[in-house]
Amino acid sequence: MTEFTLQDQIRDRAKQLLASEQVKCVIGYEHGSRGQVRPAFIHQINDVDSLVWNQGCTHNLVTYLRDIKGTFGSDEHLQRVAIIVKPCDSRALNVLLAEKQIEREHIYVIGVVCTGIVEGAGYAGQSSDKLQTRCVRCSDRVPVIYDLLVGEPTHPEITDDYVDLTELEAMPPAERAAFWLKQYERCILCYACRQVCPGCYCSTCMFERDDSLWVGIAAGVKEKEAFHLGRAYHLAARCIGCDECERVCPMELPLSLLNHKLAKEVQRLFHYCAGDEPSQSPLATMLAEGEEFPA
Amino acid sequence: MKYISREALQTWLDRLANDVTLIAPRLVDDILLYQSVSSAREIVLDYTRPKMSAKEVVLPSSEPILFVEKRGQEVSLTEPSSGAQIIFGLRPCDAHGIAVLDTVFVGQEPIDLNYARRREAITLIGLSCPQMREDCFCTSMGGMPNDPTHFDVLLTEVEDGYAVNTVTDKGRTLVDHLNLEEIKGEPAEPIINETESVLAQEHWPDLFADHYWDLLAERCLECRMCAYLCPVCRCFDVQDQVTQQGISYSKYDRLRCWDSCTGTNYRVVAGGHNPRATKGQRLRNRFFCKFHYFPVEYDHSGCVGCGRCIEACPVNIDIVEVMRDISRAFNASQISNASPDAEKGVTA
Amino acid sequence: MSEPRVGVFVCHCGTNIGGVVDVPAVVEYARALPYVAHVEGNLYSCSVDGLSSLKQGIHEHRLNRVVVASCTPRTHEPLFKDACEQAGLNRYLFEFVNIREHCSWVHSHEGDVATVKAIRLIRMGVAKACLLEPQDEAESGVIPEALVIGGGIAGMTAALNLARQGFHVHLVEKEAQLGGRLLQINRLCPTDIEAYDLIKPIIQEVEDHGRITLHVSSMVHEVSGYVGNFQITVAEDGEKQSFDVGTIVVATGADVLQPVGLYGYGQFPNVLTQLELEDRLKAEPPLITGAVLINCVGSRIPERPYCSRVCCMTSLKNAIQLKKLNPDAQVYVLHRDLLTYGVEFERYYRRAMKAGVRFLRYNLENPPQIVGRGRAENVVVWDALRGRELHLPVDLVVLSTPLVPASDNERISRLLKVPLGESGFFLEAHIKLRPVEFATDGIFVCGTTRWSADVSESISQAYAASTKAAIPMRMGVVTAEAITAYSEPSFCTGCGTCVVTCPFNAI
Amino acid sequence: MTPYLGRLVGKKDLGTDIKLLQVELVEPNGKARFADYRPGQFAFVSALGIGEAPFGIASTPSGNGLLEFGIAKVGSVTAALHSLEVGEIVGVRGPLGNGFPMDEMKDKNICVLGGGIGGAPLRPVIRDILDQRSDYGHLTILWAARNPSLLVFTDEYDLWRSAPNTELHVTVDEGDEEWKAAGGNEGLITQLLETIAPSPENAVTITCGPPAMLHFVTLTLHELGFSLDQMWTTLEARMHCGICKCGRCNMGDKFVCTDGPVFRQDEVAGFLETYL
Amino acid sequence: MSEHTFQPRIIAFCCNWCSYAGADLAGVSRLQMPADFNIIRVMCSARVAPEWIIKALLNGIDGVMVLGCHIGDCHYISGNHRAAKRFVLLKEMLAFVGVHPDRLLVDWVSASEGRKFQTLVTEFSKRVKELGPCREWQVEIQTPQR
Amino acid sequence: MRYERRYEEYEPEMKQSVLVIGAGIAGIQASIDLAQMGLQVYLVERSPSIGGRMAQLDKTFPTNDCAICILAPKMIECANHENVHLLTYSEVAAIEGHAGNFRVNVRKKPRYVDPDRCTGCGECVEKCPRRVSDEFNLNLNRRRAIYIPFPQAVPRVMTVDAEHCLYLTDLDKDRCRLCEEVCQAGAINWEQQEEIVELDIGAIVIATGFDPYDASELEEYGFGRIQNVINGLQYERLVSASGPTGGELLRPSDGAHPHTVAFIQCVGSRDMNHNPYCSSVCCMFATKEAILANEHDPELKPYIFYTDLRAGGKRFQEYITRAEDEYQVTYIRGRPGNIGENPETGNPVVRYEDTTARQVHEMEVDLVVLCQALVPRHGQQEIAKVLGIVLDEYGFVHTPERLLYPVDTSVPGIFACGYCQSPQDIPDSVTQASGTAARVAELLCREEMEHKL
Repeated sequence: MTEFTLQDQIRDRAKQLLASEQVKCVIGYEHGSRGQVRPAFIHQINDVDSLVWNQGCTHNLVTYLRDIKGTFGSDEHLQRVAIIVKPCDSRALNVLLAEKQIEREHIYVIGVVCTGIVEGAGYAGQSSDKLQTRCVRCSDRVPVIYDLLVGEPTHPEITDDYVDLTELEAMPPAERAAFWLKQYERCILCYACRQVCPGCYCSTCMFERDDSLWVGIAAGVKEKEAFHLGRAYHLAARCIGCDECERVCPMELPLSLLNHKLAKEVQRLFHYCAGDEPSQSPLATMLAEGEEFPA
Repeated sequence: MKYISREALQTWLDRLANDVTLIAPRLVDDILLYQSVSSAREIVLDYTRPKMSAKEVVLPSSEPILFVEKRGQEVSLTEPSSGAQIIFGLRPCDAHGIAVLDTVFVGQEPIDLNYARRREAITLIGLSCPQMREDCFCTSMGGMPNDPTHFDVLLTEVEDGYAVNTVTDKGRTLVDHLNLEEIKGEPAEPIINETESVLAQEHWPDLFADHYWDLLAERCLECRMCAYLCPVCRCFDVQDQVTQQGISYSKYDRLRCWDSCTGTNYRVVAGGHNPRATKGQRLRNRFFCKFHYFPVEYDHSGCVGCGRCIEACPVNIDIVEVMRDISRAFNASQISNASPDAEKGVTA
Repeated sequence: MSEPRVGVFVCHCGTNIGGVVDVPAVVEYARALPYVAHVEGNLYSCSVDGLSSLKQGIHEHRLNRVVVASCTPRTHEPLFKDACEQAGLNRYLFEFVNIREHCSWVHSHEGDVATVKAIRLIRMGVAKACLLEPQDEAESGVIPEALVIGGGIAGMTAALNLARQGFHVHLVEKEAQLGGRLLQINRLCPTDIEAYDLIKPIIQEVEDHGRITLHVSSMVHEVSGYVGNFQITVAEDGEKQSFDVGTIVVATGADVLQPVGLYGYGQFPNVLTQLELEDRLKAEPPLITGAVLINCVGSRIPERPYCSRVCCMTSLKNAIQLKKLNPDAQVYVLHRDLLTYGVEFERYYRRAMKAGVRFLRYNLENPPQIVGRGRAENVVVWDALRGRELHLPVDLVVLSTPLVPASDNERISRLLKVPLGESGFFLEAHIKLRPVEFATDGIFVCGTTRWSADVSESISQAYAASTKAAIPMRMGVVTAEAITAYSEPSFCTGCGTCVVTCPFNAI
Repeated sequence: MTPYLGRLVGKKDLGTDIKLLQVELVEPNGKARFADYRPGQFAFVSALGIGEAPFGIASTPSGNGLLEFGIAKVGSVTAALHSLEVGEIVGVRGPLGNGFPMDEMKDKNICVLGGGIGGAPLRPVIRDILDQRSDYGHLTILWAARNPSLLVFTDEYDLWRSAPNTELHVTVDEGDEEWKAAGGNEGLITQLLETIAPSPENAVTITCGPPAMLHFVTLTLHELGFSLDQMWTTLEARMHCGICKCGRCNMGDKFVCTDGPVFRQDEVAGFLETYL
Repeated sequence: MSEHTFQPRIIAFCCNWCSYAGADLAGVSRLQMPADFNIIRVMCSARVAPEWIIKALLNGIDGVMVLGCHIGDCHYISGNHRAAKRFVLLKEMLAFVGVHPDRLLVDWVSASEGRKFQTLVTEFSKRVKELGPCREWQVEIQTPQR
Repeated sequence: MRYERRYEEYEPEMKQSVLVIGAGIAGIQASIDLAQMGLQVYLVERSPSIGGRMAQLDKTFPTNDCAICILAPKMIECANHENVHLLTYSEVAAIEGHAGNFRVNVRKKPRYVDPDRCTGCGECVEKCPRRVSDEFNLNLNRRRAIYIPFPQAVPRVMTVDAEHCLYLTDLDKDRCRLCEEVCQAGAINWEQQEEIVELDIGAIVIATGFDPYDASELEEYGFGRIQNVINGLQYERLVSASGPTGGELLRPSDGAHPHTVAFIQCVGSRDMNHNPYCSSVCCMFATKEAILANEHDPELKPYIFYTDLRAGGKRFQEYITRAEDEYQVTYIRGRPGNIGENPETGNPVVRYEDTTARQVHEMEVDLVVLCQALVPRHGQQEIAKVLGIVLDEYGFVHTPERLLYPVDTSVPGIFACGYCQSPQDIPDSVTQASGTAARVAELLCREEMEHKL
């Protein structure tokens, strides 16, 4: 029942926004083929009814703002885009706002209170009733930023126990190295993890520059590891944990482990959680007065 | 038709693994891939479709195609050599893919010597699919789950063993000395999906300027994995890499690696101009390539219906759905040419 | 840039390097490195001989990159860069390899190892040299005009000095009258001259000076640009005026703490601050029989931990004045530590004692108490030396309070994008060696706006600031070092992190 | 995919950042392969260790026996080629592509339109025509560049002008002092084309230049009455194999490397605007 | 490579203003130390990109030292603040992928601390020797392409 | 104002050059500023290297910045500036003329080393057999007779100490000359003679700095008699990483690590028997030294005996608070009456009255550091005589109109900055140094600018 109402609210607002020409496009979700849910770009009121909201809406739509950056009109007549965000996605908006990739007034944010996305969402025939790991440990069921909130705010008491990391953390270093090398060996350098990531918006990825100083054309495991470690580090204190990179990886690399580990350490070292505020990452700022060299 | 028992098959595979590079489906961290195996035990026989196609064997994701050595002003060029390989357990769609690649690389003059050399030394032992997966559509692309056409040898599961269909001489030399028994019953027909209608290639140009592609591309992430997983996509990039450099002695490798037309910079020329500047143009090329350019150039579809891209696409760009959209639209003549940003060239 | 042709010059440095590292072997090795077109060993690369063979090498072998392997770049890099330049090679196409401090000297017992390491270091140097590109040092002009903000003694001194040097100066003062804090002050130690007598001629000269444009009753409203070319907008009663200057001196002064609630201030009419006393001394000198002057009122306490440097002397000065008015008066100075540093102040202290001013130390745990009905009648203080409590009858209590940051500081800090320190005074570029500069080029600070200072110190600082402001104007150009970062437009995503991160506001 | 080795025997400036490289093949195989090539064909030139890139061949087999390439410095390979010194070894792979159908053009009036570095592949066309002058009709050469320093083969102008039944017109988008002083043409090649207005009667045009130039020249020719099947052009595309394998250079269902680089406009018109 | 012959490869990034001068002082003072490190001079410890360290450790370098000015002494005011934060996090990440955290040393060496420089290098070299090679690949010497 | 009138009396042509006497931090700063203003600067320094007292310090208060780290770049900048002409190992011999047009003779002492050839490699130092006590390290150790005073010295040129060289002093005229033998650059030149350099100078800046007051004048403190009683500058060298102990805090008697250190303030200052004035910097440098002591050994207890705690500079009081809170520094108000020695341990015993508690105590400590008064440099009288300037009763340069013209001496055209004119710390010296440049510019540059504008 709730889902039905949420979906209706989304559609209602989408209609209003398009009708009043407040926005030129609503980025949301629709039913795709083979029972999947997929990103939808609604330009016309007639299409609004294809918008859906359910527990299969796994995609982080904030990524698409990268494509339309720079297509907004001048301030005289703001061409805005509405976007539907889950709590986790909304944090990506904060990251992009802090990094001046989008301007708040260009984006109409429809925030949805989320009860979790199921595993296998986004792929045909793989849906289950089990919630995704990120959702199980998600305590932010309300988006951190929105113009319209859809759904009743709930604040479950969940603290991230980082349980997914404990096994690896307990391994001896050599074994851990072997584990990761085995994973990276499989990588096909398709860069899907980067493409889907809202935080990876560089026009030219430094790992794909023509000078091949970083990742050479010979796709050896060194190159792959350098890419993944580099990318993970670039996302340190910026990754908001939507785990899309891991979802899209065709070779099923456990990419989010590394991101999650970094998030844990950023939390521990800097008491900072990416996306909570549209604020600069602690890695870009000075030590505060009296703050010790972290260790 | 001959027949090989499960035990005999194991023994045979063990011996092949010993003699040559044997590539077969095996589990790597729970992911099924065509990779080299050292014994038959590693091979998974009960599977539907490995994550990656067998393209990697004939056209590795990154390979040296030329070695350059420079001593003083003396330059010598060497081409790489290639050893014998057997791919076992190949599905018909993947073999079909290799066949299409063959058409591209060796079926048309001038041939790609590097590819030819490697391909020459590869023998394909196939394994029929008992049934198609939900996202499989090989039958729509002229294939069949038990199509022996592109193999040297095709095995099809029967009770207690496998029917052995020896297709080529290459296959025959491999199988001949196995002392196989005649098969008792015919293998069961595979369960197949409904055939999709594919819009005839000559109609595709009419859809070139359609707005459809831009709309489809809105959700495309340009992640390129569809091309990398595809058994047919063969675009590559070539770069030189310095391995040693000095005044008196230098060594360079010329490498080629996969590339994909959906990537942003794929067409950018040295001066910086990108003729395929929009995502819609790039995605359109992908489908045009498969269903129009390939048929025109090679008389073959550029798709074998393996369904991998459908399975893997994180945003549900479903090639079957695209085919259906295109056919439906064409047939209903509903596709408009109204898009202002896709103006045609001088003919418009 | 054409294909690199690297010249490598390996220095023996007498036996400093040559005695440990097998230089001929290193030279041989370097010949085989990519892009290396010439290698030679020198006894001393930095000697006249060495430098001329370097220049010769550049010409003979058409070198377009030079690597010198010798000692530390910290001392010798300019020398070799100059030599390259003299030979017609852009100085940024030079790379230094340190095989003495970082090799032969620290591995002096292991010649083989040191040789291998020297080879490694040179290989790295050559690889880097190949990637070097010629750089130009960007120059931009400097407008020979300055802005001085604040018309107190520091601001006026700076303005006058710059004007006398020949520069045009805009002096902005927010009050209608020039003179600043000194207008409120009676006399100045150590000579006890009247403050107004000191500043009157200065004000006169500033007002009359042909190269000083005065903006009184004005505030700086907008600042943009960078060293050499700042655009300034000044608002006077809402009327705006714009002009351009090359450099800026900030001399906006400080406030004096009002000790509300301390020692009966605000409660008893005869408890005054030093400033109020000065006012009285100027108008109608009070005739008193007993006065207590209390120091460190509101300073050196946890919420305002600093010592304000000038209040002790003010106390002494006014104690002497009171004593002068009535030599029989009992004048006490209650202090914690008496800050009469240096020659003159210590002498002044002795003069005060000679004049009969009594000094008593109190501590923070046991501060003086002011008692009285309606007015302060007695000051009760613990005399540690005698070990008993003293009751001092008073008809005047004077509180010495510290200077505090001016209320305007935050506004000016934002306007000029220069930082304030933790106590709210402006933060200089380096507390020791760049006391009147900001980290931002072209903006300088002097007087009490930086930190408490007496008249003489403020004037010293004003002169220093005016030197700093004059330098770029005198040079006529500012040269940006070629190692300055730039943004590669094709890679820039405009995330703005560099802007936030740069402590110099250079972006 | 393996190049023939060649030695750089000559290197001269054609314009700002444009050089003419002269290569002598050293292996007999290579010499044989390049014994006969057609105007409009191209070859990959390798700066060993940096990479290879395709260039239209600017010479003719009838010339001095050297392979010549006009190379503008636009990327890492071209920069490396520019920095090579005479005597150094390069790789050459080719000849590739279809080349201009010179036979079909016999007896026709020919208008050659070249822009900047796009003039390089047209030079053999002009040479071929001049070599067998009587086989062809009237030759009009329209030569253009953004500025005078980018005009190529200026030292051959006299040769071209002096040939019978041949005219040469040069223009630049923006001339420098010297250019203006000498009274040189200023303006786009399309303006020049409109002024010269060659007749479409029994004529063909051959164009090479940047995409925008191609587009507008085609439009102008169209207005002058030329039909698409009278227009020939040679196209540039990012390619890595030159033998229709790497899949990159397609323009619609045509591959620039093997179906081209020379196309008749009607073959590619639908794709031309953006080179899809 | 056997235990006995293992010679670690160490890179020491030294900031131009303090630690490079500290290394110079060590030299001037003739303080002996193992030779298996190479110094790369950078303008500031914050100039050292984490990617460099990742790349180094994955490409045959066994240990990386990043030495800057003491906190508060940075020539660029706050560069070493960022370095301090950055590398502590990098260490955690490297540890997580099985690169021993001791392979990355971040410390501050002033221009007067030649002896500290010697101690750091000596101890770090010893520690890295104990840890053995970081990655077992064959090391290729690459000249950057221009 | 005052000068406005007075300068006009002089001839209009002002020499565009400045003589700076003394190359400590004040002299260096003044030289850099003047040079950047476009004036030719002749920087005369009596010792072989520029750097002055600051080069001897370990750290600086209140930031604990390493002194040489921040000084050395300034030294190099100064020496490398095209407008600065270094005259090290030189003294001003004679001056005549007046503001805007002085004629100056500078006496260059022979180094016996050709500065153009010497590369500073230091091989000669290793070979030199003659060891003499090292004044840079306050005689805590010994240097050779051919030497550079400290590793970062500028210019990095060797100097033969003629007073001690075996060859020059005839002690070993026949044999030695080892330095000459090992020098591959051929830089040793025994023929060098004293040289007089004549300069035309527009203005003069004096920045000669200070000497430590000889603490042995205060017999009660036992300096020079009790081994473990040292002075503040010696202490700086002891804790400095480039000092004689490599930065390890070891006391002189037995090389042991001290566990308690007493710092005694106002040794010879604020004392009518010695120097009545306050040296201005001791409270802070003692605090710094106490902090460093505790940093070297967190178990070490520093005590500071003081009269008045004078922490009037920016962030000074906070520094003292930190010393107390974080570095276990104990401040005791009182001036010790005398210092004895425990004959068994060599420990000094400090006798003092705690004036706040009004009790007499004895404290046995491992090391005593006397924060001695600082007095004008020796030779100041002679320089003053040469320049014709007035000194005050303590020998500091007199600045007659101190309030308005804090850096102007009694002679027009001659300016003074830094400790030589009044006790002050580094920032004040640097400020004054820059200030003198403004005054010099006012004198020498105004005409020029007026033409320009």
